[in-house]
Amino acid sequence: MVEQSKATTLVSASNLTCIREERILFDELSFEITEGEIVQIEGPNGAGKTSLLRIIAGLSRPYAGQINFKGEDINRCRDEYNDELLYLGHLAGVKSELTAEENLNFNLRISGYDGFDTREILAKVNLSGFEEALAGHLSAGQHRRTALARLWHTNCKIWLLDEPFTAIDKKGVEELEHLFLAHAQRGGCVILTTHQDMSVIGDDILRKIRLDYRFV
Amino acid sequence: MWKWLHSYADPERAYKLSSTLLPWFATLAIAFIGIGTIWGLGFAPTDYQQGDSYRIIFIHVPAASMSMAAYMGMATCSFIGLVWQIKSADWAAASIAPIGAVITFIALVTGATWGKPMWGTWWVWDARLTSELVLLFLYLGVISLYASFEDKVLAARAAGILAIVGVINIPIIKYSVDWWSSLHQPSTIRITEKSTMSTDMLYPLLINIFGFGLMIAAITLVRFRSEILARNGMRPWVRELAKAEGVK
Amino acid sequence: MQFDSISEFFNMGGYAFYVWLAYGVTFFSLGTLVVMSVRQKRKVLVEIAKKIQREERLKETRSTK
Amino acid sequence: MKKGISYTQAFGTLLKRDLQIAVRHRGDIFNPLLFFVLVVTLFPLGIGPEPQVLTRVAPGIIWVAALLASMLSLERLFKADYVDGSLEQMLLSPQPLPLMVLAKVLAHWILTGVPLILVAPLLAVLLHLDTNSYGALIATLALGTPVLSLLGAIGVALTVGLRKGGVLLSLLILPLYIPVLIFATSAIDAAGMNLPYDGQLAIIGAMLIGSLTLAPFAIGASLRVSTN
Repeated sequence: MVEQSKATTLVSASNLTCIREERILFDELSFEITEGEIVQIEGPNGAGKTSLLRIIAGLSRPYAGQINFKGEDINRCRDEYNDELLYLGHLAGVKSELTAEENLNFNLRISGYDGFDTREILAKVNLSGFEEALAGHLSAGQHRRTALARLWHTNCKIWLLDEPFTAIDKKGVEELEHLFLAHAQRGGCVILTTHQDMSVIGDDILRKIRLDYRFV
Repeated sequence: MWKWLHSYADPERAYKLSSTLLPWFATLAIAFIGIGTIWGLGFAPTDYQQGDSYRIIFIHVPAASMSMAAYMGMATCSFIGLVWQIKSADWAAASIAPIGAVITFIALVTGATWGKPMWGTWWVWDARLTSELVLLFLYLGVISLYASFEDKVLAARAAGILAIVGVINIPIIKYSVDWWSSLHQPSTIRITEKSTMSTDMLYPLLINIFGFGLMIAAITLVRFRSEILARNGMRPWVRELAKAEGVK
Repeated sequence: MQFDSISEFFNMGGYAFYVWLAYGVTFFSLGTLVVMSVRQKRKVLVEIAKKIQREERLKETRSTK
Repeated sequence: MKKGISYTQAFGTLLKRDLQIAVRHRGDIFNPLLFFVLVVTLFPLGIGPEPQVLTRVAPGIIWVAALLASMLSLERLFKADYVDGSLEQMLLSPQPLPLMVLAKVLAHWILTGVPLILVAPLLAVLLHLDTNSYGALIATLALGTPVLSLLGAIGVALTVGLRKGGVLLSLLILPLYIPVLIFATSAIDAAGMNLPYDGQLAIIGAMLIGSLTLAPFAIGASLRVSTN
């Protein structure tokens, strides 16, 4: 904890409370995430991991409390925050009517990037040769990779990844882990949920936020 | 870990406040509506043109005027809830909606039963009746949108947006319907627009309008209390109440 | 009193059906609304009580595990 | 890795994507159009083929059918994006949300509103619409259908997260469509009687400007609620 105060805080949560269907998922949750951190949110099904991630992203509104980006409420600086934010949810955000290339092109452009080579990026996620295949015809893993490809071309500092390893093979998971480490070293942060064990990122680097299933 | 639940006493205060206010509003509402109705039905003079059928006015006009006022109240609460994120305002809006719908329904039915002896038909596409019908649809839209969401925090926000969109549209709808009906039916009997109304008719009418307002407030308080309880089921004070009540 | 007798009052100058229909519908629907609103509170509390019981059962089964 | 996308470019990107998807899914364009034509052809069968009667009711029939067709097609405006998660990405992009919403509504109008306008004169012939009224019919549809798309999109955005949105949607948006219906049909009626109808057109134009400026914000706010 002493080390963390040296680095700049990117995202912080203060007194978050989340209530779903009159059930408290978590309350009074506060934490700070600084540059260079890789944080795993863990807990059993139904504990509110996805809810927490969506609250951090600003997609859901907490019942009480707030998320701060560099000390400012994200509802006040949404555009700046979104500029630094890369969120990949359960749903990939990949259109099955479009090709892998068109999908990536659209996703990057709508995030504000210009002048990139989609083929080069798709090659990094092993989708060479599938550039012109409709996403609907790709396998589950390839579909997921199409969404993940954005991670290879981004200068967002904050990555929020909900179960990024779903449907990805072992080798792919390792590649992703290396990518996360590199991103953290560059001064970014990664916040993710996963039920899979990670091999490259050891427990010494990984910080964990634990959510427990609550009865009330 | 229950710290915030105890320090966050707002809903409890709102609950207690509405419990103290409720008997006052209820008594006053019953008194006003009782006096106004008896006066209107039994003691107000007979209208020389419409005979005794005009006595429907004593509930039709209060219902019609309050139906619009209730919508404005609901939309104001929704607006407060959306902008300042005050949850009690959301709950109040949710409590008003069904009451407003019933009042609007009453305005429509009494309008029709008045229309039959006066115009010879139950329904006339007259501007006031038509906009009242549209208002009923707006209410029903808000109610069913609120009911459709499982998560009532979201439900309140969605219904709130709709209520506000409705408020912006009400004047436009009203204006267009007025214009449309003047286009299609140049002359009908205008019932409420009498040149002069004797004070013996006016007083019971005003009393009933006031009474209807009080009654809406009273029923809103009743529903508001239940809404507070339903939305705060996880708080200790509600649990105490539930344990006392639920075992019976 | 505007009317000479009770039967005249009920007759409403020949408009009895319409006047009493209007008043009947009004007070019937208002009454229903009030009754339903008042009952709502008890329904909510019973539901919460049931939920508390459910949660307690859940807690028991989890703790015995 | 520079970030160099202007608002116009973002708008264009989204517009192009939606049009591209629709072209690959051609049914989405033709189904509402077919519905529009079918509803209009049902009316003469229901009320009889006398030309005078049809002439009298033609503006109303065409406009009510257009209203229903617009509502029917709107239902899918945000649905696919909601289901596959692109809507979330849209909400999280650094571009202003009302702008992107506007791009989507515009794409939808190009795909469903414009074909409607093109087919309408044909249906007007079938319903023996006054020859004087054709100009008014086209003008009101051109100004009015975008209003329908914008207002309808609010209702769609509110119901996109719900499983049973269909009937609810009609309850939410049909009351809001009333003013457009009233002024559009009266403009066509006026044109049929050789009366000036620019007043009605001006009002519909005002409604278009009003909804163009306000509706995107309401749609954006509704989408944030729905994706919560």
